[in-house]
Amino acid sequence: MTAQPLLDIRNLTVEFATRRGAVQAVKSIDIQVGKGETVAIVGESGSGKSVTSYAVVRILDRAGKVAEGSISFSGIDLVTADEAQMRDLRGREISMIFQNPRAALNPIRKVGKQIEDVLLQHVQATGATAREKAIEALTKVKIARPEERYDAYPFELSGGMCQRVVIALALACQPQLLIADEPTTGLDVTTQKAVMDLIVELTRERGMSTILITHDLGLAAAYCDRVVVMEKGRVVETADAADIFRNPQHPYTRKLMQATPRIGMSLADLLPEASSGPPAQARAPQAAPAGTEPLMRVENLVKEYPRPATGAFFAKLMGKAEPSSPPFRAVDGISFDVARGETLGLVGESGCGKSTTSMMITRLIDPSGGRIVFDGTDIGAIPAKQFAASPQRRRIQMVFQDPTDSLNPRFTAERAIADPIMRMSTLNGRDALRARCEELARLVGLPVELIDRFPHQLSGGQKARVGIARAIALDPDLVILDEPTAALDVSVQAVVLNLLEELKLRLGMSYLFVSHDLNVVRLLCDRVIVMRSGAIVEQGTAEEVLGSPKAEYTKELLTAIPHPPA
Amino acid sequence: MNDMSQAKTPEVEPVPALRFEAPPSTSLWSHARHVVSENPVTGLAFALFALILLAAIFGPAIVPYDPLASDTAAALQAPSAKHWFGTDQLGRDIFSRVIAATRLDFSIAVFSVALVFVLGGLAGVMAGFFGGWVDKVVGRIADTIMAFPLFVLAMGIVAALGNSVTNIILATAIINFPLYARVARAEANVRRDAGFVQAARLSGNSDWRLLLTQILPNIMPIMAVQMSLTMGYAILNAAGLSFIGLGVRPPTPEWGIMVAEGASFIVSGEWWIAFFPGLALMVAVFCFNLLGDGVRDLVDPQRRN
Amino acid sequence: MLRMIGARLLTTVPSVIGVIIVTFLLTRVLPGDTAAYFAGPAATPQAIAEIRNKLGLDRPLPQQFVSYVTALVKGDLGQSLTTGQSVISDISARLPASAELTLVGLLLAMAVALPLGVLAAVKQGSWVDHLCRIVATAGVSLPVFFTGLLLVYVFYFILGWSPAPLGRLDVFASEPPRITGLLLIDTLVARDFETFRSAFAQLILPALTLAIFSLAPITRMTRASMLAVLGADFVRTARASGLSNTKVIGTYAFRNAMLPVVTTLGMVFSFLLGANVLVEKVFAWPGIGSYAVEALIASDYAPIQGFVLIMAIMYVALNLLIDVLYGVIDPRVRLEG
Amino acid sequence: MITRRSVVAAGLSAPLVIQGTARAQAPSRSETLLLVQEYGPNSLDMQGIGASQPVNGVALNCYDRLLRFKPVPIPGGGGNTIAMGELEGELAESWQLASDGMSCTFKLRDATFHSGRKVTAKDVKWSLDRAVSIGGFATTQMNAGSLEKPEQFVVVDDKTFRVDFIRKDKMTLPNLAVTIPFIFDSELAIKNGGDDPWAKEYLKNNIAGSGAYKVESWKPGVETIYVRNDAWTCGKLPQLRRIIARDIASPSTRRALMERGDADVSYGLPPKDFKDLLDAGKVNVVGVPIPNGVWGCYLNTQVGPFKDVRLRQAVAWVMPYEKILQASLFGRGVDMSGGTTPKVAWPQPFPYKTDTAKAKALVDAAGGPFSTTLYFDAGNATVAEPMAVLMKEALATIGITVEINKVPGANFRTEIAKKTNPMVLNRFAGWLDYPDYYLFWTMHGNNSIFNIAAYQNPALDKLVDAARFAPDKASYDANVIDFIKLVNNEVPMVPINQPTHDVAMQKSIGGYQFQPCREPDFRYLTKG
Repeated sequence: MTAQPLLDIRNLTVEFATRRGAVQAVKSIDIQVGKGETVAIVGESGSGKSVTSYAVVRILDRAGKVAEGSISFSGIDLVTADEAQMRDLRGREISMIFQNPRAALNPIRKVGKQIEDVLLQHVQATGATAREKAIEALTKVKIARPEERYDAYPFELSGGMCQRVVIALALACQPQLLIADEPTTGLDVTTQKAVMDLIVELTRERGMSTILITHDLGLAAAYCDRVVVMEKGRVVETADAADIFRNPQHPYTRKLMQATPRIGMSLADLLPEASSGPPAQARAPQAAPAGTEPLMRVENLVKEYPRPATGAFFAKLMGKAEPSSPPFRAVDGISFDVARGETLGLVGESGCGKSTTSMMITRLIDPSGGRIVFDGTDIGAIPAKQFAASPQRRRIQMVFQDPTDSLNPRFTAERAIADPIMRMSTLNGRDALRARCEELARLVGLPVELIDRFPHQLSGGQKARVGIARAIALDPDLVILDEPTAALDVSVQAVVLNLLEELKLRLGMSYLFVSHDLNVVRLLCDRVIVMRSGAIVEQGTAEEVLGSPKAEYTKELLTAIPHPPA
Repeated sequence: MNDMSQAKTPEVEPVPALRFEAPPSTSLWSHARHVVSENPVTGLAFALFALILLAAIFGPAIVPYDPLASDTAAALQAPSAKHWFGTDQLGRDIFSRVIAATRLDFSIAVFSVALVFVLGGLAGVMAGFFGGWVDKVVGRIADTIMAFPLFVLAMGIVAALGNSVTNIILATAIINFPLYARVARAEANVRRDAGFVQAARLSGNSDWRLLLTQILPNIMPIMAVQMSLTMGYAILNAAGLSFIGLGVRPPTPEWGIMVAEGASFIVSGEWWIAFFPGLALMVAVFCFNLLGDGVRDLVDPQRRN
Repeated sequence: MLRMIGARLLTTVPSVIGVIIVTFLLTRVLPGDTAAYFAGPAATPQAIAEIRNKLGLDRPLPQQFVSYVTALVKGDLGQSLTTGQSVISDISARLPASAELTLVGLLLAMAVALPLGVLAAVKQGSWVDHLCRIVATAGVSLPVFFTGLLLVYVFYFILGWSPAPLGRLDVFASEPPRITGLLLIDTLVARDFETFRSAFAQLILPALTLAIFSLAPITRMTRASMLAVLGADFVRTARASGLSNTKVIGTYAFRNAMLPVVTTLGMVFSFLLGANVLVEKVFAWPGIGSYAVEALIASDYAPIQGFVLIMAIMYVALNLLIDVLYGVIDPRVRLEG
Repeated sequence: MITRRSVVAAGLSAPLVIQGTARAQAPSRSETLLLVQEYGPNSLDMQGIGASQPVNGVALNCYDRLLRFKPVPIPGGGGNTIAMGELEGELAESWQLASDGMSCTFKLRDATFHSGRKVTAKDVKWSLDRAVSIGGFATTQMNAGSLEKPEQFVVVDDKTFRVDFIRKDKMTLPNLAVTIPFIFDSELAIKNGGDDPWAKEYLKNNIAGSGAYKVESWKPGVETIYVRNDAWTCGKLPQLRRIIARDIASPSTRRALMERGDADVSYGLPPKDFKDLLDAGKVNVVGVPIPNGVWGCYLNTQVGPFKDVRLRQAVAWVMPYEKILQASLFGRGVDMSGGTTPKVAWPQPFPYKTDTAKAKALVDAAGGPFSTTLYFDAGNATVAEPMAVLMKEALATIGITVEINKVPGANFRTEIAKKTNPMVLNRFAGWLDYPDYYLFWTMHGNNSIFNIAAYQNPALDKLVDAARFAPDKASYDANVIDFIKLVNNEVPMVPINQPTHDVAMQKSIGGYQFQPCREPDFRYLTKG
C-alpha cells in the first residue's frame, strides 16, 4: 500500500438520530485505500459497511451524521468540505455504483441523457460533445450498439445492461475512486461475473482505486487485493485477500468464512466449531430404492402467461416485473420425479421458470398443461382455488424466499404458526394449540418467549424460523423451499440450512429446493435439475450435474461462481 | 376532494429505513405519543377531534339557550357577553345553534363514511383480490359514478329522493364510492400475491378467509386515513347541499344551512350569522383532514422505528 | 399510442351509457310535475294536461327513453324549459364560461401548490412543511360558497378593489367576437385590451375561490410523491454522481413525481368543473354549473341530462388527455399501449 | 346595420334579437339604465306556455295593449301606482261602451310596429284570438275577464275594433290592460310562424310588437338589453334609451351593487335589505302594498285536523302576527290582524289577534293535542321560512306540533294541487284588484289550484259569483261584506299580512310606476 493513501478514513463514527436517541451505525473505524488498490468491505446486514461508504460521499440521509473522525481524500477533508466542493468531487473524483441497477437509474430519462447530465455537470463535455462522449462511455462498458442504447430507457434494458450503464455513469468522468455497493446483488451469477470482471478491468486500466462493499466473502476474495471485515459497525479485521481465508484472525471472520459454502464441505462444516450441528453425513443419494413409486411425478408441465394487463403496470413502475411480451411459456413442458425422502434441487437464473414451477407444484397457480401426480392422485387436475379444501393440501407445504414478506404483519408468530393447524387439523382447544406451537418453535430453534411477538419485532433469522415452523406444522410429505435463505446473511443461512436438513431427517419429508446458489444446492441436494427459459437443460445427481456437467449452460453457471480459495 | 389524490399515491418504492437486528417492540400508544410530539399539528388535530366529539355528545345538554327558541325582540344582535356568537334573524342564539348542530353534522359525516366504507371498501377489496369480472363490474360502476359531476349527482339524488338527513348521507356515500373502491382495489391488488397471503393459502384458507383475515386487516390503516379525510368532505358536501336549498329541514340547526341563511346578511353587516357556523364547519373539516395525516403517520409501518 | 387511445375510448363507452341511463332515470324520479310548474299560476287541470302531453310526459317511461336516445343520436339534447332555449345552444353558450373559470382557477392553484408541495417535501418536517400543510388544509376546509361570499364582501364591498360580481364582463363592456368563447383569449385575439382587463378583473375572485379549494389535493399529492421519489435509488445515484440540487430536484425527482400529480390534476379539474356550481351561484357566473342547478330546482329534465352528459364526455376526454400526457412523461406507459 | 360580431354571437350563443340601428349610436351612460334582477325572462312571449314571471316585463315594455292602467300617485309618494277602475288608452285612442253594456268599441291610434307596418284591427284580433286559444296561463287569465272565445273579437274596419261581452263583467276592461292581451304584428308573426298558426316558436325568441322598447340582445339567464323605440306613439317617449337587465341570482350581491351605486334599480331583494337600504337612505326604496296580495296560511278543510273549524280559528288566534311582520318582513308589509268591521276591500284584517288563551281553549275543545305538517315553496324561503318557524313555535304552545316541509319550487305546485296538505303557507296576489276575484281563485268551489284549503261551501260560491257579476255597486258591496263575514269565521285561510312590493332605486332615478304584474315599467322611468 502506498505511503499516502488516496482515501484515509480515521476513527470515523457515524450516528443516526432515532427515537431512542443516537444510534452508532459505524463506530470509530479506520480504513485506508491506496491508489490503484481494490479494497473489499465485507460484512452482514447492519455491519455498517454501506453507511461507511455513504459517509465518504456524504449522502447519508437526514437522520445520519458523522459524529467524529476524519475522512481525507487526496488531502481534502470530506467531513468538513462544503457542499459545493463535495458536489464537485462526487462523480468526478469519487463515484458510486449501487445494487438494484434498474432502480438506480431514472426510469423516465434516456440512459444516454443521464450520462450526459453527469458529463455536463462536471464540464467533462459541452452541449455539442456530450452525446458522443456519452456514447463513448457506453462503448467502454461493452454495451452493444451504444448509439441505439443511448436512446433506451432503463426498463428496456436487462438488469446486467442497467448495471453496465450505471458503471458507465460512474466512470464517465474518470474518477480516482469507485465505490461499488453490492454491485451484483440480485443479478444472476453469469451476469454477476461479467459485471465484476468489467469493473475490475476498467478500474485496473484506469489505475483507479475501488472499494467493493459486499456480503459475499467469495466475491471479495475473488476480486480484491485487501479485505476489511466489519461487524456491528466495527472493523474487526483487515487483511490481504490471499491471507484472510488461509488464516483468519478474528473469530467473527472465521465464523463468516466457515458459513460461506464452498466445494467439498458438508452442511455441518458451515457451523462454527462451537455449535454442534447434526452429524455430518456424506451426501450419498438418500433417494428411496429405484422402482418404488415416487412421491411426486411431474409430466410435461406447461405454464403460459397472457400478455400482462395494466394490472402489472404497478409492478412495472416499481421495476419488479420484467418487460412485458406477448403470450409466452414460463414453463415449457417439463417432467421430473421427486422420490420419497430426497431433496431435489431446482436451479436456474431468474426468469428460467423455476419459481413458476414451484408455484404450480404447491398448487398456488394452475398449470396450462401437463400432470402433477402426487402420491397417486393427479393434483394438477384440482383447480388451485379448490385445492385449499383438498386433503392433499396439508401434505404439500412451502417455505418462502422473503421471511418478512411471508408473514402477515398483523399476526403474532404463534398465530402465524397456528394458522395451518387451525385450518386443517383436528387439533382444537387453545391450550393444545399453544402447546403445539411451542413445540414447533422449539423444533425450529425459535425461543419460545418470542412467539407472541409480531414480525417487525423479530430478526430475519427468527422470521425464517417462524416460516419454517409454519410449513412443517402439519408434518407435510413434500416441502417446497423457494430460495429459503436468499434474503439471509451467510451466518444465518448456515444455521437455517442445517436446521432444514435436520428437520428433513427427523420428519422424513421430501424437499424441492429452488435456488440460484449452486454452492448451497451442492450442499443440500441429492439430485439437481437445471432449468433455462422454461425447459430442463440437465438433471441428475448432485455429483454428476455439479461435478461433471454435460450441458454447456451448466458449465457456464459453475464457472461463473466466485470461488474463494478453499 | 383532497382524498381523490390518495388513490394513486404509492407509485414509487420507499427506501427501507436502516434495519437493526430484532427491532424492539413499540406499543401503539407510545408510538402515538411520539407521532404527536414530533408533529404538533397532528396533536392539534387530535385535540380538536376530542372537542368536536364532546360537543357532539353533550352539546345539546350544555348550550346556554334552546337552539330552536326564537326571541324576535333580540333578533340580529352582534356577539356579546349574553350571546357569544350573536343572534340570528329570529333572535336565536347562534352559539347554542352552532354547538347543537355538531351532533347532526358529525353523524352525517360518520354515517356516510361508514356506509361508503362498507360498500366501496368491500367492493374494492374484492375487485382487487379476485380480479376478473368482479374487478370489471366494480370498475365500471366506479367509472360511471366518476363520470358524473359528483356534486351535481349528489344534488340529483337528494332532489330525487327528497331532502332528508338519510338521503344526504346516502348521496354522500354514493359519490364517495369510486374513491374507496379504487383505493381498496389498489391496496388489495398489491397484497394479493404477497408472501403471507400465499402462505395463508398453503395453510388451507379459502379465498374468502384470505380476504377477511389477511387482506382486510392490512388495508384497514389506509382506509382509516381515507375515512378521516372523507369525513371532512362529507360535511362540506352536506353544507353545499344545504346552501342550494337541499339540506335538512328548518329549524333544525345545521352548519351548512346556517351559513346559507347567514349569507344574505353578510353584505348588510350581520357577518356573525354566517361567520361562526362557517368557522365551525371549517374547524371540523380542517380537523378531519389533519387527522387523516395524523392517522397515516400513526399506521405507517415505516415510521414505526 | 393510438391503439392505447382507442382501447381507452372503448372502455369508456359502457360508463357513458351508464351515465345516460342513470341520468334519465334520476331525472324522471325527480319529484314535481314539470307540466304543473310550467302551466303557470292559475292553470286549470286541462291546461296542465295539455302541457304534459306537449312535453310527452304522459307517455310510458320506456317510450320516453327511446325518444330521448333517438333525439340524442341526432345530437338533439332537447329544450330547456327554464331558459326556453335548446339545451345545446345553452350549454355551448355557457360551457366556455365554466371552462375558463375552472381553468384559470386550476392554473392559479398549480402555480402555488406545486412549488409549495415540492418545498414541503424537500424540507420535510420543517416549519415550511407544517405551514404548507395547514394552509392547504385550511383552504380545502372552507366551503367554496363561504369563501366566495367572504371574498366578495371584503374585496368588493369593503375595499372596493375588485369590480362588481356581475358575471364575466363589466356591464358596459361588449363581448368580443366569439372564437374560443374564452373571453381572455378572444379579447386578446380581437386586440381589445380594455375588455380583456374587464374580463380578467371579473375572473380573479371566482378563480381565486376555486384555487383556494383545489390547493390542498395538489399540494398534498405533490408532497407525497416528491417524498417518495426523493427516497428512490435513482435520486441517490444522481446525488452520488454530483448533480446539482436544481438538477436532482428539478429534472430527476420532479418529473417522476409529476406522474401521480398529473392524475390528481385531472381529477381535480373534472371535480371543480362540476363543483363550481356553488361558485357560479355566488358570482352570478353564467356557467353550466349554475345552469344545471336552476334546472334541477325546476326539475327541468333536458338541461340536467344534457349537462351531465356533456360533463361525462368531458371527463372521458380529460382522462384520455391525461393518459396521453402520462405517456409523454413516462415512456413505460407508451410501451403499455 | 347588423354588425358582424353580433351575428357571430347570435350563431353560437343564445338567440340575439337585433332590430334597427342597435349599436349605431351607443347611448351615453346617463341614458342607460342598469337593472339587476334575480332571474330574467325565459321567453319573449308572455302568451306562450311556460313563460316565467319576468316575461311580463317584456310584454309590458315591448308590446302595447288596447288599454293601460292610469298612473295614480302612491299615497306615500315616490312614484305612481294604479287603480283598477281607472284606465287609459294605449293602442286605443278612445273606446266606447255600447249602450246595452254588452260590447265595447275601440278606435285605434295611428301606431306602427317595430317592423314599420301600421297597427291594424286585424292585428288586434289575431292577438286576442291567440290569447284565448293558445291555452295555458294566457287563456286562463283571459277567461278571468270573461274573454273566452274568438267570436268575441270583431274587426270593424282597419282602425276600429270591437269586443263583444258574453256577460256583464266589471273585470273585462281591466283585464284588457294586463300583460296578456298585447298586440302582435300578425303578418310578421304568420310569415315566420311556419305551419304553426300562432307562431309560438318565432314569437318566443323574437319581438313582433309596437311597444316603447325593442329587445337588442337577449341571453337567457344572463342579461336582456332593451333599446328605446323612437317611433313609439302610444305615449310620451321614454327618457331612457337603453336598459340593461342583468340576472344576478344572489340577493346580497344585488344589494351590494345598489349600495355601491353600480346598479340603478333592483327588484326582489329580501325585505331585510329594503329596510336597511331605506334606513341608510343612500338609495330610494319605493314600496306599494301589493294590491290583492296577501301572505296566508291555508288550512285544509277536507282532510287533517283542520277540518274542525275550531282549530282553524285557533290557528288564527295564535298566529304571531306582529312577530312575523317584524322578523320575516322587517316591517315591509301591512298587518292583517285585529280587524273590526268588514269593508269592501281585499285583503283586509280579520277580527283575530294573537291571543294564546283563546286559541288553547279552542284546541282543547277540539280534543288536542294534534300534530301536522306545514308546507311552503322553497322559492319563498327568505320570507316564508322565518314565518314558518315562528308559527311552529307559536302552535307548539297550544298543543299543535308542526313539522316544516320546504318544497322545491318545481313540486310546490304539485303539492298544492293534491289538496291534501293540512297546512300551507303561500302568497297569492291577483292581478285584478277585487275581493271576489281573489276569493274566486282561493276559496271558490271551482277548486282552482290556489284553493289550497280545498274549501267547499255553496253559500260562499253563491255570494262570490253574485258579487262577480253584480249589476250595481250596492248589491256588489252587500255580497262582498257577506262573504267577508263568512270567511272571517270559517277561516279556510288565515291572512297574515299584506306584503309591500319594494323597489330600490338610485336617487337619480325617477318616474317609478307600479304595475300589477310587478315587473319594471321602463316607459316612465327617468335618470339624471
